[in-house]
Amino acid sequence: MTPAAQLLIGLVFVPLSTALVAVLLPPRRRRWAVVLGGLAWPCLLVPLSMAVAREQSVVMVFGGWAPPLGIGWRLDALGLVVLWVHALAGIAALPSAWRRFDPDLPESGPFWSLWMILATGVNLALLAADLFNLYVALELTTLAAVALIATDDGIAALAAAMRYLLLAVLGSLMYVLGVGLVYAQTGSLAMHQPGIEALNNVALVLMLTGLMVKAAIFPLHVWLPHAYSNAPGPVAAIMAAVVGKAALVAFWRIWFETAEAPPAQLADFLGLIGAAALVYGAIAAYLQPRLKMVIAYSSISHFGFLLLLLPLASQQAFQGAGFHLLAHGLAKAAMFLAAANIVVVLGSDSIRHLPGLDKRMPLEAFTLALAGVTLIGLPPSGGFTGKWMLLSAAWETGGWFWLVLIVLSGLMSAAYVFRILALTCFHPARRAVHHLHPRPPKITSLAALTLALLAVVIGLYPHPVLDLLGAGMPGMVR
Amino acid sequence: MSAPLAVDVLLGLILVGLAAQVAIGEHLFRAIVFYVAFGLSMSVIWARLGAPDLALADAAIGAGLTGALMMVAFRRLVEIDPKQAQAQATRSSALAVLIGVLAAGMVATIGLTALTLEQQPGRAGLQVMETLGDTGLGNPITGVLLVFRGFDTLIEMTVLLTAFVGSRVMTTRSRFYVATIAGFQLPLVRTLVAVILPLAALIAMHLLWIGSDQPGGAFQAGSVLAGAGVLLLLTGTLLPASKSRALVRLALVAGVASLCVLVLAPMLRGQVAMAYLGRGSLLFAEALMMVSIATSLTLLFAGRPSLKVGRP
Amino acid sequence: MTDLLALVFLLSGCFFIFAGTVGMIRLPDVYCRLHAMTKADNLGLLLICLSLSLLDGRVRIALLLLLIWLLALLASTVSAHLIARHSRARQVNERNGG
Amino acid sequence: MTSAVFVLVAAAIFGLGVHGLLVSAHIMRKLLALNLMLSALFLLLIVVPATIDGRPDPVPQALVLTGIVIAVSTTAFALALMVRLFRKQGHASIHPDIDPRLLGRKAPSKANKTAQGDDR
Amino acid sequence: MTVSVLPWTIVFLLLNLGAGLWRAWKGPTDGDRLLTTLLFATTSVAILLLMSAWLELPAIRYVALMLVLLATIISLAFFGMPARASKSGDQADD
Repeated sequence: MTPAAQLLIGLVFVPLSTALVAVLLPPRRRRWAVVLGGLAWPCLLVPLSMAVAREQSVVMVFGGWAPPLGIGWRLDALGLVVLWVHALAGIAALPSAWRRFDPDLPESGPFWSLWMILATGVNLALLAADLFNLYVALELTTLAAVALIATDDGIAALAAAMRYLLLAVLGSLMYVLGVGLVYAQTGSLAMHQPGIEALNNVALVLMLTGLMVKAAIFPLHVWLPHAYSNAPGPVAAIMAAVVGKAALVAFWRIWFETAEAPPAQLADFLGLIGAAALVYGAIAAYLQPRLKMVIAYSSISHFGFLLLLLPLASQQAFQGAGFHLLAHGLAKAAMFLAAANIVVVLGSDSIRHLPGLDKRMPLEAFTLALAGVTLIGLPPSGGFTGKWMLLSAAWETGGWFWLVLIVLSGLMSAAYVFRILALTCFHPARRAVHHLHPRPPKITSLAALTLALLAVVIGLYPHPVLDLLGAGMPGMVR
Repeated sequence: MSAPLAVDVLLGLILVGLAAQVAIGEHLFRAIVFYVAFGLSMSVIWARLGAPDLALADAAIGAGLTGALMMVAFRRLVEIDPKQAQAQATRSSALAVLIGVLAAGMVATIGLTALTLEQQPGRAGLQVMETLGDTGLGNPITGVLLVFRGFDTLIEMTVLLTAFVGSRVMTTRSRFYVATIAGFQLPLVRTLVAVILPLAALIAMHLLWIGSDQPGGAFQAGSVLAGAGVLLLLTGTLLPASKSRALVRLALVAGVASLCVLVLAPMLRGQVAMAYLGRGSLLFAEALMMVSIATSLTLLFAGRPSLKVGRP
Repeated sequence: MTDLLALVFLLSGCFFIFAGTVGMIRLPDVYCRLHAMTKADNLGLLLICLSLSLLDGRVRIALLLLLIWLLALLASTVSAHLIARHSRARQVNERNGG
Repeated sequence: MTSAVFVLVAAAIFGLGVHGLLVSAHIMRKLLALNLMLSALFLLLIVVPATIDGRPDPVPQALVLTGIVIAVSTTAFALALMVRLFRKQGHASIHPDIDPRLLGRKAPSKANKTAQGDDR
Repeated sequence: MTVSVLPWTIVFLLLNLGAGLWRAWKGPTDGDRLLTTLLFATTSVAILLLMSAWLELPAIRYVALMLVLLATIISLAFFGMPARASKSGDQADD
């Protein structure tokens, strides 16, 4: 077993054992354990990044039982990128969570263990190279996420959690049905199945549909806006950064790795779904009366955008999409953390209360602006780099339709972002809010700001990440 | 018509009839009762298909625990607000029927087509049967669950723990709730408890012990114990308690922790993670898993972090 | 000879279970139905257990089957008792306009 | 033959589950329907792959066993969530803004009625 | 000889179950429906025992044992129901 493979084990087992320790500890001590665990596992990413840069992927097999008998794990550049988003968003959410989940509150006891369980599930979902292992990982993630949403005891949050749970179970049902078909056909559950010409399209569609529910891709997105916008701030930040993305990465993997040569019509169809999601999400985001709802619908729009990778399917497009994943994850987490502070101070996130925010909460306003720049994809932000690469991929393959869509996505994002910014900074009313709650500690604002800054800075220095992603997706043809 | 076919068709018809009542029957309470019968029939079907491991698990979980969980949850709703608990806003429409029929048709087509697929010679199931001899185990399912795909089982145990921890988010805010029937005074019920408790323990131990070679194992044993725990709660022999205890928390995490040990211990000896350590290690892990499964399911039923002995 | 005896037990067991089912369908109210079903079914189960132990021939199995039967007896006794009590409580409740 | 019969049975149960899920607004009923669909799925997973020595393939059996435990965990959790939602919201539908009159009642109430006394 | 009759006795018992299903569907009280689960439990136990002899799978006996062991759970859970609630819109006949 190579040292890098041992580090892979750590990615799952550090958060998992932290969760176990948190369950064992009395409620008052739990958050200390979680802070330690939450800071510890990201450290493993540094050597792992070097290993992935060197060898393109890190592989391990449990118990030495090679697939199809046993379970394998594989970390590649794409998984690594999302792991970094997860790590950074998790660390940035720590101060906010520390403040929000005070040990005196009844929901704090379970919260800290659930958070680490969520981290375990997400990390595992990014590593799993086995279809059923991916299912259990996603199931763990979902269950923890639903419980985390429910830590906000409001009717809206509980109803959103319930809806999420029901839909997610339905999604995993479809997914497992597809997996069962794959097993019946190939006798193997490994995600990468060399030698299988074309996976049965029915199985492929079933698995992808299941994952679309979990990744909240347009017609199956209904759980997401209410879930994200009603969850407590730090929970929304972590979920927006990685939970959907883990499912999306699984979606890409199954598309490019499991189904080696998926039919082109299906690729175009999924691209069209992505286009619809992109437009719908952006329009809906523009119409929302609440800041967190705007951010949540923006996620739907961006997930649609990321689906455009399927019809483009070139190495450059893959680099662009992977990079966009990184920038978008960081920006979203930053926005939700800033929104969490705004809710604390103003008592609501209704956009009617935003005018004058730049005076009262300059750091938050700045964070929203910076993250907004990334969402729109203005240079020099990280969002620009990602979109630009997808754009040039579309240009090279001559996909005019996709090219127009990518430009459109930038414009539409600009519409809803500028709506928020204009209200915040330039609205004439700038009325005073009647009572302001005490400000949360400054470190929570700074954490959000750092994430937003990072999302911009990676746009200035994109090469390390792009080189990492340069190998493309295994099985990616054309 | 041959006898086996007649058995299959009849079993299938009964199962579908029950499912119809569960899904579209008029009253919610009845649907729950029918769901219990559905679970029972499901367990008979597993036996018919030659999968006693699944039959054992479904006999305890499908027929006993899930039904009891549903019934008690429904009872809580009724206690909060009897009218609303049963109010049903059903929007039966031709469209829904159509979608249901389409879904059934789709599954039937997929399944029947898949039946005609030719089987790959190197598929995992065959490899399991070939390799099982190396592990010294006799039950291939235990082999898959704990040796070949043991990591799935670890995550599955974590899911169970998550369900408990997650439900604490809700139950920690609600008032104290007694799930008992306060029927402990009835002599008959007391006899029942006195008979069933030792027997359940005995059967659980037996299933655990033979699990490596014959149908049985930690899940089946744990669910029998959980069933016994639910029974004790229902009769008031055990009562839910609000104060979390360290021992109970230890029992909750023991299963996941023991599987973690199974994964990590070989690494200390320089082997690959989850290298097979022999039957003894499996029995150790399974015993702890049984404890965890029983504890989590019983506590999920109780809706409280701990239990105490009820006064007769 | 044993085989024939087993067959007789088996068929009579089936008959008693059938009788229980008929009672369950035909009898007028829940108490009668309870009575008919629990009595006849358990007798039927006993006969089936007897038949199967004869077929198998091992004492260990016979004891296991006996245990199963005793437990079934206990379960149906308790269940019938509880159902009857609950039904009565419900009736009383209704009569009092509850 | 056995497999074909049970594939059809699973399909019928799946369809019934889908219908129940669509038609009813009550969360409990939706959970029941989902559990039915899960059972149908498990049945399919077992009967579709070919048997080995007359017994079902051990790998799907292990998967189904995992699935059963995950299903009961999820159900138990969902029921706790449902009870909490019901207490806060006053009705057991996932549409928070549903008109309570549709459910045959004037307004959501939080009346806490304790168990009716039996003749015990 | 007896062994060859086993599957047919299972068929017969399954038919009985079907008839019981009719009672459960008909009701009229929830007590009747619970009674049906009891019928299901007893008959299932008989069927399982017969199956273990028919299919020569001794492990199925333990399934039967487990069923009878836990059969009372549902009745106990039902008994805890408030007597009023379990009406659930029956047309009372008794």
